[in-house]
Amino acid sequence: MAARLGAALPGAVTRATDEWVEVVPERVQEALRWLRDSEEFDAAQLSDLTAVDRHTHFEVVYHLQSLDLNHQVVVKAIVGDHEAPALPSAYPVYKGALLQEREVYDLMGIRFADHPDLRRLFLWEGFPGHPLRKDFLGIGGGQTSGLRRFPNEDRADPDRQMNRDNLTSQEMPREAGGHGSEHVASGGH
Amino acid sequence: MESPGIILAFWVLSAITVAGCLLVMVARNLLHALVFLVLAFLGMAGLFVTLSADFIAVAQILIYAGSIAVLMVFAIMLTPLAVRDNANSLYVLPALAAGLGMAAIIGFVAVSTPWAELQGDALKHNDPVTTVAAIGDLLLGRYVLPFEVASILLFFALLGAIVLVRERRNDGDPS
Amino acid sequence: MATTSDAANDTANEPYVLNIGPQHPSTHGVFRLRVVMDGEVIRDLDMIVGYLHRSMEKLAEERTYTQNIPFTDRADYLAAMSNNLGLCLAVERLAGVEVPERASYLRVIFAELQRIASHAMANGTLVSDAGAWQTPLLYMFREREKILDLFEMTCGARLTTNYMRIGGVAFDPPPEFWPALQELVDELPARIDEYASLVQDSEIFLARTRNVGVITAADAINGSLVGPALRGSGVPWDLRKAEPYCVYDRMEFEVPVGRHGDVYDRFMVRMEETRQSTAIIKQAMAQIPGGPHKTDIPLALRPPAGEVYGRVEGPRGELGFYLVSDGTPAPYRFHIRAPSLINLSLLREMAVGVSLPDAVVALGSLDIIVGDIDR
Amino acid sequence: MSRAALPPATPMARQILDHRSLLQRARTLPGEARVALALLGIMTVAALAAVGYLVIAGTLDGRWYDIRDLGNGTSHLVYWMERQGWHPAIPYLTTGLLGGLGILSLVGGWLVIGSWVERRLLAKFQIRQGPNRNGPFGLLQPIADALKLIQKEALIPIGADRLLYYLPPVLIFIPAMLGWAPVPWAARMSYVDMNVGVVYAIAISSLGVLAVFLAGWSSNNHYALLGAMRTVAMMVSYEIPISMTLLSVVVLTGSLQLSQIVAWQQQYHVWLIIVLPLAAFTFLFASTAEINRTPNDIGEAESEIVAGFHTEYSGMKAGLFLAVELGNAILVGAMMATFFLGGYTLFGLETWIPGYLILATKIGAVYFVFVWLRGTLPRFRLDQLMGFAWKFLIPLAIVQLLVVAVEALVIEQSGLPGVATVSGAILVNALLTFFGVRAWANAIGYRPEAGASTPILTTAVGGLRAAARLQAVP
Repeated sequence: MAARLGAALPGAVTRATDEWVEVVPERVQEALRWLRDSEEFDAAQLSDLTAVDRHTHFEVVYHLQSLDLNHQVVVKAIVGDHEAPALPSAYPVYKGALLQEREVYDLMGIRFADHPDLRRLFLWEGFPGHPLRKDFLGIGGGQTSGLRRFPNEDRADPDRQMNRDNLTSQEMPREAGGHGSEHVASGGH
Repeated sequence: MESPGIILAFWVLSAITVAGCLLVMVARNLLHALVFLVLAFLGMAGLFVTLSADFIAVAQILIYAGSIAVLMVFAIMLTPLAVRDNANSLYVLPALAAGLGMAAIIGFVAVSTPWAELQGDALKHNDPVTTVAAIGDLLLGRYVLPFEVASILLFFALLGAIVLVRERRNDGDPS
Repeated sequence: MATTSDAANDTANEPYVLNIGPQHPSTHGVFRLRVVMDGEVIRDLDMIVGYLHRSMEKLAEERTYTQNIPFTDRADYLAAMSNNLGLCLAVERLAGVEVPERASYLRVIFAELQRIASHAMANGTLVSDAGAWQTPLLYMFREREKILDLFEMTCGARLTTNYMRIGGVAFDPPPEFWPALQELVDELPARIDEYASLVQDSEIFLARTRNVGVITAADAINGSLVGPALRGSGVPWDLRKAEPYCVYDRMEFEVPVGRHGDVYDRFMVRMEETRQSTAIIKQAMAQIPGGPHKTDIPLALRPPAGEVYGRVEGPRGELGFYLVSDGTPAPYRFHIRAPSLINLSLLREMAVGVSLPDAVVALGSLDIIVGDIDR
Repeated sequence: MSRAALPPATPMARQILDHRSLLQRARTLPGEARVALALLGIMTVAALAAVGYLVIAGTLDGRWYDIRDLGNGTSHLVYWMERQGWHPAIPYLTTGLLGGLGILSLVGGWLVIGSWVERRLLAKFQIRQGPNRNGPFGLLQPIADALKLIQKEALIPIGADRLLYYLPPVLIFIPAMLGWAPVPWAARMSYVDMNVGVVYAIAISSLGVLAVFLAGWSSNNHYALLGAMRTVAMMVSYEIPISMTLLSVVVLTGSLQLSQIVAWQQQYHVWLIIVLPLAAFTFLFASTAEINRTPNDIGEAESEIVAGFHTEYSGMKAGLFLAVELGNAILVGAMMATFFLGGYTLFGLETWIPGYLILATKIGAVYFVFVWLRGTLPRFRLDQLMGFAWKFLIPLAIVQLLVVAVEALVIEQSGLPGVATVSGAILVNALLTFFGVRAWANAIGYRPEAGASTPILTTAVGGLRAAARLQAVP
């Protein structure tokens, strides 16, 4: 796919893997339009548009769906400017991008040029920052705000497994039916 | 005829009517004025009842208090917001003159009419069963021509209104 | 008090702004439409969402994958089972977890029960929006109650079920569950026919929904519509057929597709889908094997670094989970592709130029869940 | 494990478990009570037999204690006062006060139980229980509601016009009361049996429009104004079919007096709903529009404009609007019963049963229809309703009026027996209703049955091309 896209739009594709193809952010609209209109890919629907904050850059991810051919095309645009990220809007190609781009703008702070109505979606105008950015409110100090390790992991039995009935030390009595109150005798571990 | 109840009713209803009319003039808000106007209409209807003119009374309520008031409501609602108060008009003097002239004519008629002749039992001899039947007979008998002319006039007014407000467009009305 | 002024005289086209919501009977939650009207006709429409925004996607980045399952309950709170399923399937694909066959069947049964319950709610509120004061809604609640009872029987919760687990389901249903389910699926077709006969031939309902809120197939695809909204426009797209997950490839069912793409078609598609779901449940009950209902996974599941876009056909359409893992127990990025939000993309096109009642019905036919919109 | 062995979890569950039906309670009555009840039953039967004898013998007719017609008692009172030589104003005022109190207590009584009736009935339609907590069967619920409403703070929205905001709840109540004046409850029992009763009824009903409009306008709320404009437009439009319809009734019966209209139905032993089915339907449908009830309640369509013109009213002011809605429903019921359902007569049974009870039963029946409609039907759109009034009801009502004019002439002046002429009229009107409605519906292109369709079932998967393939298959 990357080869086809690269042949049609020279210089647009920067990198390609088995799963996705990365395009130059400035030409993403062009690439999407080509994918939508091409007979071979027929990416008629933008099923999902989102962005990932990679600390130094943003990845804007487009999941395109061909309904007739029943296959999925994943396009990524790497936006290098972490301070004021911007790229062309997909709205002229896909009307379904209207609210998804507003959501990305609201939560990630990526501006989409020529979006007809780029306002914050969930949060109000003037909300400080963009919450889904990894450096939102300075949390994590440039590190990931995520969970490095499970909180009680070390203290517990290293073989502890989810889904086995040993998650809690004492099994809760569970109601078996709508009105019944027979307590299931806990069978130990 | 001159029972105290009727006299009392006459004075009360007259007071309501006159007070309503005065308040229409005094009220600055057009919708307040409208409410007082309806009050005056209802007082008038009451006065008709005291005169045993029940059909006229009911027609007064139906046409004036019911329809004309709603017509005025629509007129006010279709008028832009800023002129919804009872502002000073350019036509104060002409209106005053016209009002005075009207009052003079009514006064003249009231004074010059020989009321005494109608006060006796003149109406009682051919006392109709209902005033409705009498009015109906007169409208479709003696006064049928004016009645028809009036209805044709109203019909054309209706047509004119439809023609005036009809939007010029080709696509059909979605129904 | 302002008196006559020249500028104010030009108020014939004064915009008449109506705020529908956040508290309004037909917005099904805290959802707000700011509507500019000209008489009864809508000239402009802007939607204001976010009253229920909980920033789930951010919160999810600090919790393990299993801990995130309850979040999905709260996203689309009328289709918790489907949401659980979507996340679990995505994580299983990301981490390569095998699911026992019995669990897959149980997942199908519960997802389809959830679809019936959700469609009953959607159609009931749609008819309520069209003005039938709650009667169809309460009729449709009758079987929804029984479905929720089944949920309660199985996992103790009715709405926020938190039932699916990565690698299976939390509990095997109790023995009383199966006769109750059998009773339900036996009477469901007759009940659905009863609901349908209540409204589908009603002249008033037809007058209110036929040729209202029409979306063409091309617009629906381009506008990223999914689920009954897409199928109502005539596009036969159902992920259960297109990329069968769980054991849907072993089920025989048909996909209902509308003819005109209006509100009525969306209503009828949902109605027909409940019938098909009943058929699926019957087949799953007949085919379900014994065995374990879950596999063990590490408490702190650490999927390999990578990303996955897992999706299921929820009651409202394609429900996607875009997960990016960096090898830690918590997702690096957790994105929910919410069908309710994205189905609203075309609302403005549907509503501008029609009268207010039509817009309300069109909104009702999209079946929005505010928790799903705002997340 | 059996259910009964467990204690009920909640007070509600306990009450449901402890509930015993009336029959079960009757079985456990002590012997003395049974004997007393049996005696009471025998005495009732004996009393009824005695009354029956009096009625057959005719000794009861016109006595002051003849409660089949409360007019008897009142007129005896008036005669008595006149014999005392009192001032003529006193009997006048006394009867006026008595009648007014009667109407007030009737409407008031209905307001007390009406909302209970509506809510319970709706609950039954909606397979749920309805109010059943306050008092027996929840009968005290309306009183609790009223107390709650009265206690509420009187809120007034910012920017509301205070005078016009306080006026409408009162203003709308007046026509709902005045409308009862010409209704005949029995042969001699109507408050004012005026000879312009029909015109009076129409005139009074047109007064409510202004109150509705003022309520919507003065609230300073966009929903309220929208609701008011909708309601006013609809009321003004639907007054025309109502008037046309009643004109048909008037032409046929030859009187504007409500008691005469009832007398005509009594004379020919036929209800006007059978003679004029189209007019009856038009009246019922247009009345639902006039009093804002489903399927024509677009003025307060809760899914669109919350509560319409009374969105901003709270407390007892909102309560008055709701009360007027109930009161108007039974007023329309009374009009419907009088014009089309034979009023206080029931094919001779009015000699045995008090006429006002018959009328009340008929009012209840019409009210039941209103509740039934509310529990069943969706709501029309404003333009559909307007189109229905102007394009459908009014032309058909005019045609009906012309036909009825001819029929009335034939019935009055042909000299043929009434059975023949009225039967002929029934036949002609039935045919007119059936074929006229169909022909006119075809003429204006109304074909609802063409709209229903079922979805296409497919196992295919695809996008636009698959959709085109599916639609191509018929």
